[in-house]
Order: sequence, then C-alpha cells, then structure tokens
Amino acid sequence: MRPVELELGVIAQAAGSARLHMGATDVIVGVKVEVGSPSQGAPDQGRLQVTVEFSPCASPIYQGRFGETYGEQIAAAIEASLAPGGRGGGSDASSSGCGIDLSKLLILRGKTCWMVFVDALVLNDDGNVVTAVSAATLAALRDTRIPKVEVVTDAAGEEELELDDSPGSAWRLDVGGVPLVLTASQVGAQCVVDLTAAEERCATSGLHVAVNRAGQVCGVTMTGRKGIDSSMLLLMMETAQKLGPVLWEQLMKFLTR
Amino acid sequence: METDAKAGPGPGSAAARARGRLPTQLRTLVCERAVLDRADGSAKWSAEGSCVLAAVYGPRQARIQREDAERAVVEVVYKPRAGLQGPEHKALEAEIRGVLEGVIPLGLHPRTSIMVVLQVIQEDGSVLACALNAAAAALVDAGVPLSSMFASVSCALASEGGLLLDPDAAEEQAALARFTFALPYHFDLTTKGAAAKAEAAEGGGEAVVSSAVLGARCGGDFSPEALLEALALCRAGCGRVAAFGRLSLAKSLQALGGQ
Amino acid sequence: MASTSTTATVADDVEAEAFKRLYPEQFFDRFLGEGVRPDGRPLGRARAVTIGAGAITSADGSALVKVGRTSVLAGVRLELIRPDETTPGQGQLALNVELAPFSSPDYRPGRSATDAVSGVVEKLQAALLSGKDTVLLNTLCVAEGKAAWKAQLDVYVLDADGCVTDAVLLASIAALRNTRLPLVRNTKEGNYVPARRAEEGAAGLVEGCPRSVGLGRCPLALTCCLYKQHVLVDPTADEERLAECAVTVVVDQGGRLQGVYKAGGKVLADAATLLKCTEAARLRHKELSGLLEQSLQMGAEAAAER
Amino acid sequence: MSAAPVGKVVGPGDKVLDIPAQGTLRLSAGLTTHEGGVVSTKGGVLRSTRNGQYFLEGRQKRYIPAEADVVVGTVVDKHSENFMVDIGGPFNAVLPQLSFEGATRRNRPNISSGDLVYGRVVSAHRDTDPVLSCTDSAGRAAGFGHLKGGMVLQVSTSLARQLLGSPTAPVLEALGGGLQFEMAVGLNGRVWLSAPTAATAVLVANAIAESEFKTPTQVRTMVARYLSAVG
Amino acid sequence: MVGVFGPRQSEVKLGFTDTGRLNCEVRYTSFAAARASKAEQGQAEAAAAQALSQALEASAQLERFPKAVFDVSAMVLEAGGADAAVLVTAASAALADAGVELHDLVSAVQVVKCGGQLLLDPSLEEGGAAEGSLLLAAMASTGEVTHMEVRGRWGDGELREGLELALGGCGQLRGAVREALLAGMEERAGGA
Repeated sequence: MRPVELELGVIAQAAGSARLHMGATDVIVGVKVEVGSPSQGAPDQGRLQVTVEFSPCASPIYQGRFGETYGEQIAAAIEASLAPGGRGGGSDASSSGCGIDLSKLLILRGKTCWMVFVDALVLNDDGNVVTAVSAATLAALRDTRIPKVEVVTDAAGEEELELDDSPGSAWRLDVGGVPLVLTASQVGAQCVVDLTAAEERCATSGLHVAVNRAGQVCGVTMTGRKGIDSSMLLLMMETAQKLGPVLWEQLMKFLTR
Repeated sequence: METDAKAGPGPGSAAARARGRLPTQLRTLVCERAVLDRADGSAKWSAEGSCVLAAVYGPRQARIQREDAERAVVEVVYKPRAGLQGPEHKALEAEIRGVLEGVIPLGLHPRTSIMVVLQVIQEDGSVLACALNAAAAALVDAGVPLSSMFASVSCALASEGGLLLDPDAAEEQAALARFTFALPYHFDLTTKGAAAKAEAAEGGGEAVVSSAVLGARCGGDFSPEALLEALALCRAGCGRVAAFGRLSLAKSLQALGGQ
Repeated sequence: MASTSTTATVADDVEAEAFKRLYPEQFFDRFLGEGVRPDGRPLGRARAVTIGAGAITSADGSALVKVGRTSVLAGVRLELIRPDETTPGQGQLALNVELAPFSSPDYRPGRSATDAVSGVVEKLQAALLSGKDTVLLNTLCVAEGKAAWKAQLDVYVLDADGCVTDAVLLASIAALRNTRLPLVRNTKEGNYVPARRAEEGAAGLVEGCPRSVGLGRCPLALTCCLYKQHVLVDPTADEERLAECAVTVVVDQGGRLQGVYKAGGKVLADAATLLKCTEAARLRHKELSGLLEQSLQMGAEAAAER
Repeated sequence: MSAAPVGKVVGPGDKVLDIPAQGTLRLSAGLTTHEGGVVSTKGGVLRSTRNGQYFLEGRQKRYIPAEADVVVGTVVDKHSENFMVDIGGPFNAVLPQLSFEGATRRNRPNISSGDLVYGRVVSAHRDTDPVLSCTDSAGRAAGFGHLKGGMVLQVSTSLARQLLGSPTAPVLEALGGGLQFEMAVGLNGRVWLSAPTAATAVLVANAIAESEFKTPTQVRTMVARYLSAVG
Repeated sequence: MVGVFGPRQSEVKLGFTDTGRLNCEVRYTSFAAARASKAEQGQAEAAAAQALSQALEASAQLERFPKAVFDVSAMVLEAGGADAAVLVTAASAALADAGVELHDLVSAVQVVKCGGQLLLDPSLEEGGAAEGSLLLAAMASTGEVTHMEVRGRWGDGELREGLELALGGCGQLRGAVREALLAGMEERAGGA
C-alpha cells in the first residue's frame, strides 16, 4: 500500500470533512447533516446518501458522462459498505452489525430523522479511488458532529424539535463498525492491491471488498470485463482481509492524534 | 377564393337540433384553399363550430431514418386546439395517415415524404371528419397525385334511437354511439356518364360515392344494423360534401378559366 | 445419396425463405390462392388462445394471454384513494399499455414505449371506460366520498405478432375479472386501510365493501385483415404488414357492437365485408368467453389453495 | 375524342373520358388510365394542346420534374464529375459537368455553388435523381447554360407554363413592347430576369407576379400603368 | 418469472470500438414488486442493468464482433426473490439462444444467511429476513466468477461455505439451462 496522508476539517461549512492523499490520488469528502423525514420503507432509521463526483481534471476520461456513471457505481459500493440495508439489501444495519447504526439517527419515529449526505470529490485519480474515498469517508464521518436534538411536546400536544447549538453537547457518530473498501485486482495471474492509474489499465478485473477492523468481510462487488477464477477470488479476498485492519489502524493513528 | 354552400336539407323526422337543423342536415361548410404561403398546399375546412387548418409539405426528400426505397412516406401531425398531444391524438394521426395512404399512389414518389400537418382551430363535434376533409383539400391544393378523392362525415346514434348527421359536441356527448366514415368519391365526366345523369345538377354531374369504406371509426354501443344505417346516411352526406368540395375547387381555379 | 437429398431440401428451404423475403406479395398470393395461410390456417380461422388468469401472484389481479405467438401480460395494482369530488361514489381505473423492448423488431430504444401502441390504448380506453357500463366504477367505491379503490391496469405486450389490440383487451378483461378487492378496515383515526388477511373478521371492517371489479359487459375484439378480395381473420404481424388494411371489431357478450375501426389502407370495405367481420367477431367472442370463464375458475381455485 | 370536357374543372379520381376504340390518345401531367377510362390524379382544369395532347392545369407550388422540362436551378454542390442542382423538386438534380456546349475533360465550365443555371431535364425517373443538361439534343447551348447576374422570381408552376406557352403570354407581350430585359423561365416556377437597371427588373418581376389572376385586358392596363409610372 | 430477450446486432453510433459492447436494459413491471415511487423503480432498474452487463460481459466473445452492439433487454414480470440471479441466468440463456458466441453459459444464484443458516435461492420473505446475502454469477465449466456481490457481515468460514454453496448451485443451474437450450434447438430443427 502507498502511504496515506490525511487532513481533517478542510471544509469549514461542513459538519465533517477530510482530505486524503494516497500517492498521487487526491480525494476530498464532506459530510452534511440535515433534519428530514425517514423513508417509508424504514420509518425507524435515519437516511444516508453518498455521492461521488470526479473533477474533470482528475483524469481526461472523466470529461462527459463516463465520470457520472463511474461515480454512481463507487457511491453505491460505499453506501452499501456504510449501510447495507440501503440499496436493495433488505436487511437492516443493526442486525448485520457493520456500517453505521442508522437507527441512532432517528429523531421521531416515522416523522423526523437526521439525513447524512456524504459528498466525495475526486481531485486527482491515480488509481485505487474506491479505497481512497472509503478511507476519507470514514475519517470525515468520524469528524462529523451532529447537534443534539430534543423533542418537546407543547401544550397543544404538538411535538416540536429543539436544537441544542452548543458544541459541547454535539455527539459523534460511532464509526467503529464502518468497514473500509479495499480493491484487489487481477493483473495477469497475480493478485495486486493499491494500483496506480497506469497499473489499473492492465488489470483484467477487480474486487472491491469491504472489510471491518476485525478483518471480516462486509460486502463485495466486482468490476472489470473478465471473470475471476474461484481460487483467485478467495486469494483476493484473503489479501483484502489481511490489509483491511492494517489500513484501519493506520487511519486511526491519524485520527486520534 | 372562399366558397359557401348549404348542404340541402334531406328528408327525416324533425327532431330538435340546434338552430333548427334536420337530423340529416349537414352544417354549413366553408373551405378556403391556399391559405398558407410557405406550405406546398393548404386548406382550411370548417363546418360551423368545427374548423381545421391543414398544410401539406412535399413530396420532398424524406429523412434518412424514415426513407423507404420503394414508396413515399406519409407523415401526419395532428395538433389539438389546446394543450399537448395525448395518446388519443396519436391514434387519430395513425388513423388519418392510414386513410391518406389509401388514396395516395405511394409508388409514384419513392424516397420522398409527404407531410400533412393538421391544426384544429375550433372544436365542436365531428372533428375527425373535418380534419380528413381539410387534409383532402390541402392535398389537392398541393397537387399531390391522388387515385381518388374522399369525403368524410360523422353521425351519432342519439339516445332516442335516431341517427343524427354531422353531430356537434353536445350531440356527440349525449349519443349512444358515434360513427365517422371516410368514403372515396369521384365524378364521371365522360359523355356516357353525363348522359346517364342528364338531370344531374350543374357543375360536372353528381359525385359517384363509393359504397365501400376507406376508413371507419365507430365507438359506443350499437347493433350491426345501426352500423349499416349509419354507413348509408354518411354516404349520402359524403355525396353532399363531395359536391361542395368540387364547387370550392372550381372557385379556386376560376382564374385559370375553368368552368 | 442421402447427403445429396439433404442438401437439396436445405437449398429448397433457403429458396423459400429468400422468395418470401424478396417477393412477399407473390409468396403470400400463392398461399391464398390455395385457401390457406403461410402458417397453415384457413382464412377464417383465428389462432389458438391460452389465458392464464392470476399468472402473477404479486399483483392484485393479473392475466397472461397468448394469441398464437402474440403474448400480453396484464396486471392490476390497487390503491385506496379519496374519490374525486365530482364523482364521490366512484373509484378510478387508470390504463397503461407498454411495448416490451423485445416484443417487436420495429422497436427502437429511445422512442417512447407507449408511442407505438397509442392506438391500442385508445381503443382499450374506449372499450372499457367510454361505455359507462363496461367497468362499473361505482363498484370500486368503499365509502362514498371517503374511500375508493384506484385500479392501475398495466398491460405489457411481451411479444407482438399481430392482433395486439385483441390480446390486450382480452388480457385486460381477464385481469380485471381476476382482481380480488381486499376488505377495508376503518382505523381509529378515521383512515381507511386495506385489511390484512389475518384481520378478516376483526373489528372495524367496513360493511359491505366491494370484493370484485364490476363489469357491466364483456367487450372483446377481433381484428381482420383485408387483402385484395380476401378477409383474413386474426392476422399475424407478417400478414398485417402486407395487407396494410385491418378492421377491428369490438363486440360484447350480447353481440352488440362496441366499436368498429378501420384505419384507411389500400382496400375498401363494403357493407358486406363489414358484416362478415362483425360476424366473425361474434363467433370469436363465444369461443373466447368460454375459455375466459374456464381460466378464471382455475385462477380462483389456485388462489384459494394459497 | 372531341367529347373530352376540355376547360372543365377536374378533381382527383374523376373519370375524364373513355379510352377511344381507335386512334392515339396523348396524356400528360395529371392524367392516367384506369379500367378503360382516363382518370385524373390531381385537381385542375383540363386542357389540350394543338396536337391533341391532354393535360391538367393546376396551381401547384411543388415542382415534380418531368422529362424535357426546362428549369432554372441553383448549383448547391460541385462534385468531380457533376454539379448538384436545386431545382425545387423533392431531390437535387444531377448536372454532369460535360453537358455544356464545348465542355471537355480539360475545359470545364467555370461554375461554383450558388450560381444559377438554365437547363433541361433529360431524365426524370422516380427511382433516381433527375439529370439535367445544358445543351439541346444536338449538343449546342441553345440558350441553356450559366445565368450570370440578374434576379430570380418564384411563381406558381401554372404561371410558368403560361409564360412559356404560345401564343406569348399577354404580360410578356405588353412588357416587351416598352422595356428591354432578358428572361429565362423554368417550369419549376423559377423565372430569371436580367435588365439594364434594377428598377426595370423589379417592375418586370412585379408585373409578372401580379398577372397570374388577371385577364389579358387587365394585364395590359396594369402594365401600361406601371410603364407610365416609370416614365 | 423473467421475460424473454431479443438481443440483436445493431450499428454502433458512439464511435469505434474494437470489441463489441453489451447494452443492457432492465425493466420491472409496475406490479412486479411493491415499490414506493417511480424514482425508486428507476434506480433499481439501473442497478440491475449494471449488474447484468457486468455478469454477461466476461462470457460473450465480444472481441469477435468489433463495432457491434448487442441490445439485451429484460423485463421482470414478477419479482419473487433472488430476481437478480434469475435475470442473469435468463439473459445468458437468451444470448446463447440468439447464437452469440459465448465462452460459456453464465448462471447465477443467490445465497442468503438467515439465522446462521445458509439458504440457496431465497424467496422474497427469506431474502427480507436475511442478515447477509451473496450474489454470484459464474461460468460453471471453468469456475470463473463473472459477477459477485456480497452484503452484510460474513465470518471467514461462512463466506467460504457460502461461495462453495453458490458455485455448486451455479453448476446445477448451468446443466438445467443447457438442457433447456438443447431441447429448444432440437425442437426447432425438427420443425424446419
């Protein structure tokens, strides 16, 4: 793995933000929180939405629509790692035990909740964007402070929200269960991690594996035009499982400093 | 260039219709030709409350996607009086296109497209018939070859059971069933034909209206007998529309010295 | 020897196929001259029909209809709404017909899926809703002015091989007849909600709420192609393309006509031809309504088992 | 044969006359035969020429090329062998670069796109683009060729036919009496005019355009009025 | 139930590519599954199309068809659980039926983890109650995995076990699809 450099709080307006360099790859992530209403399907959970955008100067290929679709793919992968119940999963985070506990984001059942928006911007793409975005997201989420809200029932029986603005009372999200997404790629017959952009062009296929701090797999998606042999697949997952906790520790070192 | 003709009152029981119209009486028809400068042919056809403006463009080179190497492509655009096109208008377009394809010898102009744009100006019943007649007049004005002329008339089956020719919107609304027929017609100008109809009215003899249907659109609740009755009534109506159409054509060609 | 004879038949096959492609009219004329059609049917015979009522279990009512190779799937989705203020005693029925991308070689992505079938939608609308007594909207009402069912009828044309209108109408009728309206419960807050199966017999159920979509009549369509002097009943897509002239007749169970449509075309239809088409449509209605009852019966049994 | 209703208004599909048992019948624009009779395909007035040819005279705007028509066209493109010429029909016409008097492979006419040509239609089959030529059948220019300067006037095809017909159209006769100008009339409804002064050209153009719906006497008074106004 | 497919070759309009492309489109009927809004349905359709093209791309010998596009359009008539897997299997069968040269048939299965148990090809209810799911598309004869999606937390052994179960399922499914295709071809040969 290439060395990682991390900066926190780079966007003053955001609830939490982080900028991450991984070699020449440069990613900036901002987190915004808002009060909104929960989705009908999950009335007792908050909402989380991830978008990934590519700066047109990140690489010439991101001019036009390609960046949009690629960004959506990455966003879907990240979102799935953060909240497995989000897109088409059907299971909720509390039972699967990884990602963010969305039920903590609930304010009033079925009526109000926190909506967390994670916006990632890729400033320069030199490979392994998914891991970079994932790590930066983790850092930004950890940096995020959510104001305390209390529900007050007034005389008429109406429920009202009271926002506590003091910085002391704000709480942080528990990111202990958030997995990191590592990409293992197949180049020829080798399993390689953390590719640069040039190396990525030689890879026939890649596996995005979400690994939590304990080295357990929390989600896998695949990319590339070629299939992967099943034994290779296992090898790739093992590699990711080994590297996951290492990267996690590395990040935590930055974050707790 | 403007011509009026009252279609003669026909026999029938005197049911109460607006403005004392008889059940088998058409509304007053007006047809103006060559009303648009940019179109290759155009006509405005109105029957009192209903009025349709038709413009014909072509035959001109078809767009590559539409082009047919063996025949001309007919395109119809139907613009409702107000609002956007809905599926019912698309269906009308298809219907009108079918009728026009039936009378235009498409093989004569391969690789071309003939576009007919119909703009409804006023709507008060029998709009499809009005649009078809306007399209026919515009095609003649454009000089697009036609194997035959056609006329179109609507009628409605009133809830009391009688048939009403050329219904207005209120009559259509109240009707049990609505019929619109398009029938081809031509005039026989040969000596033989003329002799057979020596007593026929001035203006080139009575129109020969085919008994076979070019296009039909009937909806509601009716028996096959009612269908045939409606067809017969509309056929009579088409005869009068044909006579009017010829009169209006003759007027528009007066400058050329036609009689 | 054997090998040469096989090659000969293969060559014949190829030739017949080529002949059909190059001179479709002559190819067709030869068949009609013999009184048969390319698929072996006599001119007046319609194709075999299968009706699968209740084909989709996730829909509130559904039917899969096949007319020859034409296949159409209709499904009904129900929703409780507050009725329109102008018609407090009526529910609503919304119609939608879509062409599946793989249903016809004419389909091109990008063009709206409903554009190509606007004529079908329009005829369906006329057959089901304009008569005022075909679909009885008042049977969809649960509590006047307060709650009524909105039935969303979506019809998907899976394979279009001629006579799409006929199949769509048949599937729509079958799906509507297959629809079971759930019981409705009046909650404490005064909201009307559909009752779950387990709650049947529980308190708060609305008295006398409707259980099925009322149909005053049963209109079915038959399309005939006019080709030269022939009348071809229930044409395939190839025949429709060649004949360029079709008459669609919609008729109800009593033999009353609900619609007659002829969209121009090269061939004129005189009164006798029109009568022939209506007669064929009546016969077809008898044949289909038997099948329909049978299929609905089977669909109801299957539902009861579940 | 004399029974033909010449001068009558005819609509599309009308049976105009029976095919005579003997003798030849010459049909032109707007007429075809169908089931033993002569049938019109357009609306117009039935006419016959002196040599017994019948045709329909209508007021058609769109020009459909026919063989032997003379046309005024605009060159829109120049290929290695041909010019593409817009003659107002559904398709552009092809004008071979060698169909000019005296043109050879080495000596090609100096025409570029935007220029006007006066030519005749040598082939007008419906399945191919029409072909023009700027020579008569003997290969001489005979008045055809590049039209330099001047202006173009768009009139209806029937007026163009009148202007080309004989006896000379009254408007031309009247104008010719008092003014000097050159003109080329195409059956496609385009009239090219060239006059010593712009005023003359405009006057001629207006007079021609207005003459369409006037009787010969009206035309003569109109022209006289124009001429007196110019002085 | 998954609708039939009609892939066809069409001229590419988006510039030259030296290999062919798969253009996948997936549509759900409005009554296939309970979905709240049109937007949600559109999202699900786009995601399914994305997964489908990923799963199929590796199997088709696209390098043999330069400049060509295969339109694969699918319609989900009824979603009764594991629809993505059925979608992939059916689409691959349709590609083979259309005579597109493939390395092998792709078959896909879904495995869910439900109360510590692994369930192959879950129903809608089972899928809803699961703690983790695994979607695997593979070319069974070579054991090459063309698409994989894992959700939820999986222990080390569990994942391996799930993979093996899924691969076994793929193999079974491939046999069934192969037989169906052969039967279809024979029928056609007999008919001609």
